[in-house]
Amino acid sequence: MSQGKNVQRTLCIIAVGSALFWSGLGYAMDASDAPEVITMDSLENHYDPVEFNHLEHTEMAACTDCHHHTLGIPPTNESCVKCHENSPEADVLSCGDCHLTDRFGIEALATLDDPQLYHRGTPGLKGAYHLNCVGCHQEVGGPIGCEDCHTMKDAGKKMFKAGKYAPVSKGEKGGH
Amino acid sequence: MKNKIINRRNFIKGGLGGAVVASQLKGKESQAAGAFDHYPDSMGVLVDVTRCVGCRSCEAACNQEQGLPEPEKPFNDYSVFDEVHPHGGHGREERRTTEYNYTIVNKYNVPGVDHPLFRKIQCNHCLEPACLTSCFVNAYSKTPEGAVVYDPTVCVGCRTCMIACPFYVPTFKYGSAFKPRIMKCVFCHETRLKEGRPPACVEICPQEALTFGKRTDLLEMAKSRIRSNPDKYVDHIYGEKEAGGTAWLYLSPVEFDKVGFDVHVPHEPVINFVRDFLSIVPMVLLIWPALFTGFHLLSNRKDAKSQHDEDNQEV
Amino acid sequence: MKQVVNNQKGLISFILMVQITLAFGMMLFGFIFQAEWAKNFMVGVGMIKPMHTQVDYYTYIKGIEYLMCVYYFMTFPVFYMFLSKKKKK
Amino acid sequence: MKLFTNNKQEVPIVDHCKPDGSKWSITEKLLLGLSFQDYKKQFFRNPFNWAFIIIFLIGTPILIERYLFGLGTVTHSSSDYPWGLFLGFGLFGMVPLSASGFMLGTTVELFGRKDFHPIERLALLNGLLGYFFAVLFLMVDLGMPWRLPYPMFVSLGPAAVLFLVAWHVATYLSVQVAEVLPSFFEWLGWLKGKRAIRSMVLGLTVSGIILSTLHQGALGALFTYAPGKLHPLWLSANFQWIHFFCSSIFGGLCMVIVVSTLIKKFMAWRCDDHFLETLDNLSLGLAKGATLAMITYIVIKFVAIAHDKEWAYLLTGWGQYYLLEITVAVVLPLILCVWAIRNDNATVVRFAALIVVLGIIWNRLNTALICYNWHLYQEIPHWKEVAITVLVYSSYIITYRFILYRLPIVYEWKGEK
Repeated sequence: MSQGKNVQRTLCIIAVGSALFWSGLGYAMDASDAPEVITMDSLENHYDPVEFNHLEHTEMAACTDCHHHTLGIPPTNESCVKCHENSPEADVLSCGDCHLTDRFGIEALATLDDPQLYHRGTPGLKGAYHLNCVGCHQEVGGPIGCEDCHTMKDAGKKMFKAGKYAPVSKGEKGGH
Repeated sequence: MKNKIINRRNFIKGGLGGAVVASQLKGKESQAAGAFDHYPDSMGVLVDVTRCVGCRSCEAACNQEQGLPEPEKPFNDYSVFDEVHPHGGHGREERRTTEYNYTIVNKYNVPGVDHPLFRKIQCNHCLEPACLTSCFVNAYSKTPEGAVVYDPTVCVGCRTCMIACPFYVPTFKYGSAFKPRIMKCVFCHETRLKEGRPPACVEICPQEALTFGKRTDLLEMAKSRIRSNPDKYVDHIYGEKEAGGTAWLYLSPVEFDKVGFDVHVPHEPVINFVRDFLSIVPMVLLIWPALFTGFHLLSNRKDAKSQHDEDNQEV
Repeated sequence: MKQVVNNQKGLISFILMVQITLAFGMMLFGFIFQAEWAKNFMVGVGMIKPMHTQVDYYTYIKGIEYLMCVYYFMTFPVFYMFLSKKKKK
Repeated sequence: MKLFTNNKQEVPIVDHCKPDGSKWSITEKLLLGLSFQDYKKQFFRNPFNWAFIIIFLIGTPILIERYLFGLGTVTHSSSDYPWGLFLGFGLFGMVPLSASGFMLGTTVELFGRKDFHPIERLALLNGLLGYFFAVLFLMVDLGMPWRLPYPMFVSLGPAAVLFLVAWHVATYLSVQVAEVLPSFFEWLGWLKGKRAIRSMVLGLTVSGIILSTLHQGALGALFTYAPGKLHPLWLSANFQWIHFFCSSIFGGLCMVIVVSTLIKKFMAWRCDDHFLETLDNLSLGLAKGATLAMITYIVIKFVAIAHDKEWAYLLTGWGQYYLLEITVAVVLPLILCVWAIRNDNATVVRFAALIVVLGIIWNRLNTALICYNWHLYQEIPHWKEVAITVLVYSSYIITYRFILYRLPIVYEWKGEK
């Protein structure tokens, strides 16, 4: 994936999670309506933002591979069909609209107290990305190493004890 | 639960004799049956082995959060998975938690699975912790939030907790002569869990292989994952029953022993194995004095008789 | 000389026995008549309190059991000595 | 020692008064009536002392290393094997061999079998020293030995088995000190103290039985914390404590037989005629008691296997090892003892007792080390761990000998009692 090579930043670069942009759209979409590049920066603490070439991926995968039922296309998964067979196109489209950034925050966990809630195991945004991306990349042979997509920032290197923070001595490991 | 406590206290304070008796009996019934509620709102983590990709982010985050010593190799060095770890000719080959790391991810190449599987190890934070019950200075406690925490200021360094832990979790700072202590995962209790935040490893995990939540919710989630993907998971939640239940729960795509879990861990709290002896103790303490004094009186009947004849004041 | 010592021992053990009997009597009285202070006492020493885990429960019951044992341990010799003395005819 | 046996007139002190009627001073009593020069001479003449000197020269620096640089530098104790030789041998091995104190205390004081009196004090001393050095081994092994009183006074965890061990060792050690004190008071000439202890003897003996029962049992019960780790054949959650208690009975009795044999062989000058004359019969008597415990032990060990339905394990390699242990350590000495008792053969009894003593240590090492983590890997103790163990055990022997030389343990005090 040679992202960043022929990227044309004519379209606005949208940070994921900006529901505002999509909320006004009332018509069925196809791939051409989608943004070309999406910048993902939810791991900005440790990694530089990732420029996700959306356009390129629309050529390799079906929309529903990522946007499960939100496009108005009937789902195929048996358990989804039970409820969503006739679900119309969703108001929201971006991943961050359903997949919370702060998945394990107090508020997010409190929503589980609602016994009516069906989708209890919805992964957070980071989880959704990685589960989907890495899962697919494993199947099609895309890059799966962390640093294949993410460039580590200084803070990341500090945490991973990598780069200039790499351990010099062999640590103080005894025989145990 | 809080309501329950308050209710019970109110009953008592209310001074209604009947209410007191009722609440006592109620408490007695539930406790005698061994039905303890285990802090129903306590938190846990669901570890999904199918999701883990072995990025070691959790190890790195833990090291930073807990201020642990520098590792031998950077955390993005994946050669550690293939290292063989002999301890000077002895010791287990697999990596395990040590006094330098509270958590470890190990790689398993399972026959029939086309990609390696990874398993995270750390303290499972039992509902009935064996370390706690084996500790003779009460250095461990189970917090209402679900963590099993350790107090180094009272620890004597007897290491019985390491004998008792069915998961081989606690480790000891053998290298320290003056300030040794037990080292083990504390669920980030002080820095995070207390405030309701997930531990560092959960927060960093990119794959959401670690799901943080109330243990009761997690069990439900785990069951629904198994139900909706019966081909993907083995129908077992490791930690639901193991050692009487643990706060950390695991789902695996293959039989658990193939990814390094000890499947022989008994499905009841370790204290159940010790209970028999513990109940004997007060009986010995209370019965032996009279029993053996009685034996003495019986076996020295002749002496007693002659003494009695001489002078019944002397014993 | 020895006689005096024995008499003293007898007196001490008698006083102790009386005290123990009184203590038990008070408790019994309190429990039978559901006296407020008996409840307060039970809450105070933790005889009535919520338990969440079996391990905490064991720490608690064992603590009380061993205290009772220690108490009995101190009483038994006194009891035995008291038992062994006969009034001089 | 040659000095004593060769020159009969220098037979060591058994009385407050010298042959000329004047009193021995404490220093003279300590030096066994020898001049300092003579004492030194006899000390270096003894080859055992040279062995001890070598052991101390090697062991002491290693012991200092342990306290300066931590357990990690001298042991192979690890996260998988928290307990090594110090506890496996020093605590679990030495304590059952020290059950002799309460056994003979009970026999003589409680049941009034005065015929065992000549060996009672030896049994009490054996108990005291065994426990004391077990505590020393514990002090070597504990991570923070300076916190030893914590479980008693600072932070109490009453549900723990080790809590019982701590309290029982502490109280039983005091009881045993009190039980051995009369011989010390005789030697010192402080008869008031002796009388005070004698007046409590029944209480002390009964406390001894209680504390021993629970303490020997608690050491066994410690392993019930590791149901998944210790091999099932060596672990019976229900009966472990009684296995340990029962085996400590014949272990303690046989230890007295072994020790008395060594005393008769190497320290005959110190024994009085009464001790030497009755020893054969007493050994047979002790062995008789031991056989009762041994045959019980064999049966309850198999009842435990039946109880946990572990017969299938007997067909494995571990099972063969288990049967080997039972056969060599218990069945064989049982047969020897029975034959010897029926034939009044004290020599064979002594040999059998030695097997039992080694067998008890073997069993405790099996439980604490060899069959622990049976599904993981085997741990081999560090050589420095062995050196420290030998060092502490040597101190045990030296202390034992030091006391036997002086206090009226195997001889009757001739002065006023």
